[in-house]
Amino acid sequence: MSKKYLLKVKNLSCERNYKIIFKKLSFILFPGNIILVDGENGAGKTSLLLCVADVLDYTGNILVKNGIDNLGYVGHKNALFENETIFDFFAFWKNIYNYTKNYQDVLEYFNLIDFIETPISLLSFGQKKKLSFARLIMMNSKIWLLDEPISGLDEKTKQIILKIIKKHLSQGGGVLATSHQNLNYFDINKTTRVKID
Amino acid sequence: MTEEILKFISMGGHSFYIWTAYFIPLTLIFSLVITLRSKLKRIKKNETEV
Amino acid sequence: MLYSNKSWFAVSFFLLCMLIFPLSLGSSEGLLKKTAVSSIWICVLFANLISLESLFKDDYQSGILLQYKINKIPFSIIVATKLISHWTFTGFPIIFLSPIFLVFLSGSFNDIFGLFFSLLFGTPLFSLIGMPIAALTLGASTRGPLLIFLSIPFFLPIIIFGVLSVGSFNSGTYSEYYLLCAILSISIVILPYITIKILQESLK
Amino acid sequence: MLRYLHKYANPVRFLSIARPMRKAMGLLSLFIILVGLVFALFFSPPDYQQKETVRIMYIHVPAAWMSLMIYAFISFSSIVFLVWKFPLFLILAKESVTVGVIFTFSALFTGSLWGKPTWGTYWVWDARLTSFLILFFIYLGLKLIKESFSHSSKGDYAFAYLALIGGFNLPIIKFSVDWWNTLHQPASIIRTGGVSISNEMLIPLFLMATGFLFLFIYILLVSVEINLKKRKMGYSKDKIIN
Repeated sequence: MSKKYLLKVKNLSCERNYKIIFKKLSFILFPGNIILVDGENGAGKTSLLLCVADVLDYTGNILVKNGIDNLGYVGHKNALFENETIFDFFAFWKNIYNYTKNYQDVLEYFNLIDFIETPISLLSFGQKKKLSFARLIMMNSKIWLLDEPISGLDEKTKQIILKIIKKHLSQGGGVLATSHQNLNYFDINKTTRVKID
Repeated sequence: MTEEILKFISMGGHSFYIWTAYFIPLTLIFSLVITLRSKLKRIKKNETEV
Repeated sequence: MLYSNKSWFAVSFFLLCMLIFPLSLGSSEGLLKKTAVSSIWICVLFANLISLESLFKDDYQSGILLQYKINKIPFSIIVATKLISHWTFTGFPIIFLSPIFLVFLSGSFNDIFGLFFSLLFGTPLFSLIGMPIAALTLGASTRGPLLIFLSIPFFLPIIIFGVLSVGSFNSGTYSEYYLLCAILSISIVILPYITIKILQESLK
Repeated sequence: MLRYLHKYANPVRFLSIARPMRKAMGLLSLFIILVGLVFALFFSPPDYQQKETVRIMYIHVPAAWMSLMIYAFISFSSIVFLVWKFPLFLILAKESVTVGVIFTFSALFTGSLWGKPTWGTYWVWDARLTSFLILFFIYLGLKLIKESFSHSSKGDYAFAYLALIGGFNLPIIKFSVDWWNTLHQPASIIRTGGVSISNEMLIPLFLMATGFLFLFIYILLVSVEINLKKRKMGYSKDKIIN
């Protein structure tokens, strides 16, 4: 296993609300690979992502490849300021991530160019999801943590987001995703499944 | 004898203040004790059943 | 950006509260003159209570706070920004509006400077003390009433010293101002730190 | 020291010590309070100034002491919990709140009952009563925050931090209320300060105070035992029994 890993998780255990959520999980994320976290509702899939993101307390080792200091995260909550326009959104996060390129391409890719002056509270669920992915692209991180990335979306939006994920993988990025739907869209050889029970 | 008891109860004319001052706090604290004890008993019973 | 456009709500609420006092106490000038300073301080309290509720709520509920945490944006910056924006939108306008209200409530003009300085030291304290309590109640059921209930006892010393300081300003003793400054300087060191701790805990 | 604490901060170990201690404390406190009541009502002499109403003091003063002591205890345990993360200390702090509310209420209630024959009114805005009223509200706030996070560790931290801030704030409140009172003191009320307490009065006072202290320890031990058992059952059976 001397290959270069992006993320190495060893004997990860997590306790939340004085209950053990999962015990001794181990997996390794290689560049270009995707790890799918399976498990029933309430099994602790989100908790796993939050442990990796260093939000929750955990025991065990989480090693992130040197040089990666930022993890991308898209969660259940879209983390958007509801009373701002898309323009404000981009202006704000552009500064935070030092994104120097023009964000028009991103907007065009997500079909959001017509809505640039629309308040975010008026957008649909799919559009909000697309916005969180747009932030992910601006962030330019190697590792993405995706919590139910495509659940509840229509077919068209789903394809757009899957395409983005595939592009990220092809560029040598890694994805850690949870889903209670079967995500069979990825190369079997590059997919690892982790089961939480 | 009864006069003495009545005199004791009247507390020099301040019977209302003194007896309520003793009665209410003690009732409160001991009712807490009793509820806690019954809770503990119920839990112990449940525990043995399990 | 970090503060929503509901921010002017607190000041307008402050103005609205002003109405209550003449209408409930009667418009007799003697009584209003006596209670003018206390009324203004009560209105400051109300304005702060109203604005506390939305201090961290949107960030917490929409998940932005979590996003900040994952993106390793230091919470000290967030707390500092929140503190400054909260004070600029509730404390700062009130300081400059209060002399006008002293006129409305037929208070004496001698109190203007005393009131100005007491509000200058008092309103940052309101924001500072409110912050950890607003952070504490994130995620609680029935948050609004809980927040008000918890924060009023903590605001009491500030109101006491604030109201008393106005009286002592005229007599030339400034002891309450020194006390307010002392509390302010201690709070500004400790409370933001505690708020950061609580916010990090609230995400778990 | 820390290792020693660790050993006894373990809930299971705690229970093995707590159970015999609880029984002893229960009996002891009941006995002492009964003896104290006998002394307070029969053997202690009436005060030459306050007459029989001085007997209210034997409830009022111990209750006031207890409510302050319990608050100090809550703050201390919360700090220990926040620093060393011993869950036992959090349970101790949380379970003391209800007792604290009752003692504070008792102190206020008996205080105002004592005030009526002595001062002529049930309530006076004097420094001690006012700061106790604020203490009562802080206790209620702790109780509210304890109950508004259901079964979540988030609420535990909220509780501990509130107790911590409250602990630091309490002296400031006390100081500010004293300050306020010296400036606003109405002249008509003369406090009966500096009453020399005779030995006969000291005995029931002391007895009631120790009785209340033991009673507090007893109640704390019972409620901690309930709490720990509930948790244990919550783990194994995944259901919560009220």
